[in-house]
Amino acid sequence: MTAGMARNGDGVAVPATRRTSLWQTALAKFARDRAGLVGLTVVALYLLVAIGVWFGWWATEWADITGAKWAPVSAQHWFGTNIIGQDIFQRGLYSTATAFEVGLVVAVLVVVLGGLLGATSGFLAGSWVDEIVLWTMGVVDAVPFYLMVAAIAFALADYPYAMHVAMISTFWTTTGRFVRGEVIKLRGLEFVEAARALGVGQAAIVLRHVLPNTLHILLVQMTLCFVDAIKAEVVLSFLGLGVKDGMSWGLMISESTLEFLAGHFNNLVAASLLMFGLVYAFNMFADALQDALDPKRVA
Amino acid sequence: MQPWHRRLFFLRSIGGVSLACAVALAGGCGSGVAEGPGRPTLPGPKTFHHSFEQAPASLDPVQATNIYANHVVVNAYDTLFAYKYLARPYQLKPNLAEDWPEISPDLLTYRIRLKRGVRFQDDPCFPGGRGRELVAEDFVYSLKRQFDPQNRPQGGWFWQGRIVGIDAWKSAGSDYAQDIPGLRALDSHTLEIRLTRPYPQLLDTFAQGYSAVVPHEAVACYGRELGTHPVGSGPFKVVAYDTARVVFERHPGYRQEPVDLAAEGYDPVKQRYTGVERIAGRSPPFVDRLIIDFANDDASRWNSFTKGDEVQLSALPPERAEAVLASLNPVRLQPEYAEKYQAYSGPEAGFVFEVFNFDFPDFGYHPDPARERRNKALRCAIIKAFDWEARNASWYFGLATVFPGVIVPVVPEFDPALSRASVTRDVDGARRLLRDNGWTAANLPVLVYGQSAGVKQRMFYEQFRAELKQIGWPPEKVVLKQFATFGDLSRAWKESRLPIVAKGWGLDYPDAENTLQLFYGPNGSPGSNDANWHNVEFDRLYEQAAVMLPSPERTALYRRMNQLVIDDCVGMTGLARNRIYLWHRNVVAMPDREIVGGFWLKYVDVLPPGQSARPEGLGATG
Amino acid sequence: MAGVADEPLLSVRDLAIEFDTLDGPVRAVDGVSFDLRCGETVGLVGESGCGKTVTGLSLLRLVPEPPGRYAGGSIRFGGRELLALPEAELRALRGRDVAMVFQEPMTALNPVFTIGSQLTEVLRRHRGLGRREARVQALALLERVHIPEAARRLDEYPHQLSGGQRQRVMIAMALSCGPRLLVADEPTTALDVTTQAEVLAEIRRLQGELGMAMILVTHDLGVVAETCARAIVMYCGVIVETNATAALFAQPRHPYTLGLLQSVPRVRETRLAELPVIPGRVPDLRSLPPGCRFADRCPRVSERCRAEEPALTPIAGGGQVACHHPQP
Amino acid sequence: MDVLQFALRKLLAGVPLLVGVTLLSFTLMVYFGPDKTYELLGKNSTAAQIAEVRHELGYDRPFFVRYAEYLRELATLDFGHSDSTGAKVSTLLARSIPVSLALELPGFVLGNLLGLALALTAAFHRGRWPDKLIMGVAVVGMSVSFLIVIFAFQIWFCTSHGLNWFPVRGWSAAGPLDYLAHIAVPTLATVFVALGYNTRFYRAVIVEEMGRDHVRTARAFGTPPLRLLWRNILKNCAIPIVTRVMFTIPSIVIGGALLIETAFGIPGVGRVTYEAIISGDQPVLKAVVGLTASLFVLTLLVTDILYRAVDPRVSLQ
Repeated sequence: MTAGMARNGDGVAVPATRRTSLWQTALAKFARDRAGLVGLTVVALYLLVAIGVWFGWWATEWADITGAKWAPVSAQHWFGTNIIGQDIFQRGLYSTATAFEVGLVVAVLVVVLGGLLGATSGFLAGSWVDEIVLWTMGVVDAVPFYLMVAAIAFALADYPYAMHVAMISTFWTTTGRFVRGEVIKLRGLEFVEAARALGVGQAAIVLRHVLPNTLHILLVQMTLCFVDAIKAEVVLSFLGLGVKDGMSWGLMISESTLEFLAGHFNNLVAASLLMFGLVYAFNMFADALQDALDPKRVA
Repeated sequence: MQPWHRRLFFLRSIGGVSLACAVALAGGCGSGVAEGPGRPTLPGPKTFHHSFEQAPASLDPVQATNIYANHVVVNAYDTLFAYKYLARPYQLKPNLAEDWPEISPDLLTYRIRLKRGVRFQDDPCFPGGRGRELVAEDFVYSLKRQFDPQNRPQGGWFWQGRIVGIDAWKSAGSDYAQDIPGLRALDSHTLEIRLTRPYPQLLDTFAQGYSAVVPHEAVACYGRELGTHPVGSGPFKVVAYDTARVVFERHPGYRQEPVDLAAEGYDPVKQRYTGVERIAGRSPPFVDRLIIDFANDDASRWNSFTKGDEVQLSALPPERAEAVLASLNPVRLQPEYAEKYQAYSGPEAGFVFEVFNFDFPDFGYHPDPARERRNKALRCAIIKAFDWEARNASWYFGLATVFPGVIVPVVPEFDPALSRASVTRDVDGARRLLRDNGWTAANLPVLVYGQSAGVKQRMFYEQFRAELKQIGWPPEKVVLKQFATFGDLSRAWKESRLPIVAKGWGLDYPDAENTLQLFYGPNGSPGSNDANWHNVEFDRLYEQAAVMLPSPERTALYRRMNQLVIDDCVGMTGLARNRIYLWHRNVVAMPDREIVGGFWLKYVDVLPPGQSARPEGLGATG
Repeated sequence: MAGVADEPLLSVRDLAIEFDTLDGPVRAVDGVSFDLRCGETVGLVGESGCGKTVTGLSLLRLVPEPPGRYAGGSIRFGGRELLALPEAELRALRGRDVAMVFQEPMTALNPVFTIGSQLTEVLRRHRGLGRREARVQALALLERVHIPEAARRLDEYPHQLSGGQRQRVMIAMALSCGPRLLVADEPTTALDVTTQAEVLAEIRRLQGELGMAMILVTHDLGVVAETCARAIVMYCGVIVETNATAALFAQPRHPYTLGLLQSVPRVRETRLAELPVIPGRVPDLRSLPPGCRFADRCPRVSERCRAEEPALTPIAGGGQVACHHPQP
Repeated sequence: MDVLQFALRKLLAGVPLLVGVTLLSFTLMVYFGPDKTYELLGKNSTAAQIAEVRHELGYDRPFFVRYAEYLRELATLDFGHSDSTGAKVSTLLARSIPVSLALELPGFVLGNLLGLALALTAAFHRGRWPDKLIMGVAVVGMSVSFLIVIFAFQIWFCTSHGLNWFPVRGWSAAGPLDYLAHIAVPTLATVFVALGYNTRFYRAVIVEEMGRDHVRTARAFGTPPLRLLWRNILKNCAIPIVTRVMFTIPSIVIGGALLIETAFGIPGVGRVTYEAIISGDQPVLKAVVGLTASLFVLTLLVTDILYRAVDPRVSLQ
């Protein structure tokens, strides 16, 4: 067979080459995606703002009453002030940090939880462990999202991270299902068989051989989760189930509902724009990432 | 039940007061639909479309716990007494009762005669579907329902320990076949009520939805669903009810009682602009259909109101005050609004206040007297830091009244001359107090501020935290704790789990006793004394005043008690909102839901669109 | 139709097809020219990626656009310029005058319709048959390609058939309207060896019976040897050699053709391990060397090869080769 | 017959799921859920009264007794009376579910059809400007918060600050015009927000299907575009489309549209549910959650049967 020449050099080391080539081509693809790069740059700017908030470089007076009620936009108050005289610009900046905190915590934990459970159940597909994980996913998915989140938020009463817990416990199933499917594909591959033949333990196989090969899925899921978490925060905070401590765009938007009638939209506009900017940029970034990491996608 | 009722009085028996029951036959009942002189022929039913900011949970009178439920209940049902439509200050008048009761000299026995010919609304629960006549036994039955736990009643505390034998009846298992000695129907139209001790506010309690008269047939027929399917003898019959709105239709069999404006307390100088003179001599209700929307969001309610063809009467959202009002006192609209709307402004019958919980050794009572003194300084400093005027400006747009103490402006005992020091912000004074008593940023306690969920509540907290920061209280030591439901917050109060309790209180009747009982020692948690404040002198004065009829002596006692609350820095108090109602010009109404409750709704009339109820020559505003 | 009597059925001239990639346009087919007469069979041979499949697809103008693009040249079929033909006329032509058989019988048929439905659809569209007639014809077609229990198969779905049967269905579909040209793109690659031989025999037989011209796109020189009168060898988007099959096999002139021939396993003579293989890799189409595209792998490479791209020139014995140093 | 057998087997397989969902929701929403006691107390209450109310609400009974009771209620579909209004839960749901359906179906159908149409347009012009424009706008739609859309549309369409064309709140389906007027803005908001997601989803599915070999085969046999679209693309996309559509149904029927219903004051099941949550009305909560779970299991079953209807490769085994 003539096609043999292309296969030269390929050996048992399938995962290594596959991985490097996947990440290398992904990086190359991503580097050429203008929208993705712009998105990433904007996200990085937001992250810088968040870091500044965490280190106390700016937005330190977000909780203070620094002006009159509903002061207009001015050099001192870039977005004006709110109903009790707090600076909306500072609150908007401060909320950026909250958004990253919520987005990152939720995205990372969702990916960890979904990745571990999905990989375990995929690797042991057909066993009782798999059955239990699948059952859990089914149960979680069968309860409408807002009901579930509200219930968890209430059940955890005044636990400050109730919202995070609620989001994580509902979001992980999507990642779990993806990873499970991929792992079922992977576990039939030769390198896993080889590792098994060498007597490597199951946990080690999952952690060292299988999970790393699902990294591209995890990364994409993480970006999607990040965006979902930020958007869900807005709605949950509006419903009074959201951020307990500090300030967030969701709180600002719900705060703004107190001001519509009086014709003041500064809070709404500030929070909406800031949030839209981050979410839009992140969506562009996530899209580019997906394109880059999906071997099937051709630009 | 209040422990405070029980402690004071011994059961006293009274001799029966023989009464000649001269029974006046009520005028022809039944079919009449009031055809007032100016009643226009409208296509379709004449409709009044009203709006509330909240939906009542249940329409069962035993659960008529808030003004929203009360509004619906008193229009679907009847009460023995009611508040006069137009009289200010508020005055009672007989409603189902034919006249004022006969009261024994020791103030312990009341004999009340009911009007004849009052009929329940037609409903399938009655034999033949036709509403039968309301009799005295119905009232006895209805009040018993407040003492039957199966109904989950919420108004029993008005009569618990006060009506002879009512508690025993409940502990014996709430058997409706058993009689209550202090609550009897002497004949079909005469009631006798015997009290364990004088209860000056008794007749007020009979003007509450809680005491509205329910026919036992309806309870038998609908059971728990009575809460969504009222069957009463009131001016309107509920035809549809859900969480978004309630729709009433006129009760065609409602008794004919032509309006006597003078008897309703009409003040031509202040009230003529409403056009209520148009209803004189006619029998309510005047509209065929009454719709009340429940919309807890001001914006959509206001939008609906200003659209023109939806809600016709709405409270003015404070946010719109600047745009709509030309002046507050007297209330006057900007010209473009005055062309379209009428307005009325009045103080709420209630107030908002925040008290410290003395159960918490960090703020209240402490085994160490020195620490207790320092705690008082702490409380007084917080009170000085608290900015009522900022609260008023931010949230009530300056439309509220800030007043010292706990006697609210709407009651006759209010003292306008009281010193305002306790509601005046004094940052320097607060800092000095803290410094002089050894309080520093390091040793100040953590203040947990409990609130129900909601962005407004959250902003209250932010405002409070920022104000405390200005007297040197570290912001991280002011912690918000929001409760998902009002029930959970209420539970925290009743279990004495919050160091500071911020709440509002709506008056049940126009008497300062109703707010002073909030500080009566035996009313501590789970009672209404959320501060768990125990002051010997206060308690003694309270017990003394509770059995007194209104008098200057009683007012003096009330005011002394008020001063005690202020002097011990029990809390930040208080603020009474002013409600401003706006309504379309073709609506004839004097809307005031304070105290009057829902009784005003049956007097509302609606003119054809484009017409104005406002009498000629009054000018556009005023 | 018609045209001058000696005009070829198909005439491809300087065909160039580009694909847009992240690194800019890439020429998958770069100046390909060949003719095909009625009834003639030609094999289009090369490694994967050499442009043979794209060339095959272009004959029905099926190259996906975008990312593909016809960058130049012409394809004349039956006297008409396909690259200028409106879409509606193209549709009338596809399946009726030019038919195609694809490589993957597993996926080339629509999985949610029955075999009968898919066959009759073509018959009804191109031959204007009624529902019943079309079904009769479809049955006849299936029998013609030797599908057992043809009547039952008509109501079955593709997934219920074996790979070989599906490919026969494909062939039946392709032949249903009596096309003048059949493009068969690796029709047997996905099948097992026995089925390969059967299907190939079927194609040969039918081609002979119907007298249609055929282009067989394949990487397998053995298949070409058995089926085609003439072979065209492609490398990196260009034709490097073309000749009558017998001549090509007897005397390959391009070093690449030679390499290909040497790598064909002759089962009885050579064991697989000893199979000679052309050293080196196919160059990246995105960065082709300036001279001959095969230079880097060529045992006979010279300075000239690296500087100047050889043109396709006639050689003795009837063929053409693009090489500065053809094999003697 | 095999469909019936299959259905029964599937239903049986749904039992563990049902148990799981009810147990989870019961634990979270009922056992740890909000306490209604303190909302049912009068202004002045005593410890004895608190105990009385707790007993009336059944809070003093053990966990598993209450859970078993719940299962019994679910099995008999008799959820008793609301703790808030005293209304029969079945009446409450029978009244509010049709409202939610009437409110949401137009938006749901429109959002999916429009999404499909846009996705087809984009997919057929893949890589060219219509695709880029549609997908760009879709991402914008996905990046705007639903809340903001609701507020903006409400202010714009329903108030005198904007066009003031439609009622700002309330619900009426007295006549077709009345009905249309009340659902117009909610539908618009729903469609606006759903469109981005739908378009992207459908485009991805269609693009994937368009790249399949059988599509190329069909083109090679001269299939006209519309026929290609129907026979080769849509019919083959049916599984992901059916999945997406079907799994939205339980949340529409029972979940309602909480935000829309709250903002527009529509007495649908979403609002009923949310009010039940925040007031701790456990009978209503139990009914909603139990019914959702049952509906979910039912949806799984119907979806599986539908799969077979749309794809001959799927067999009922």
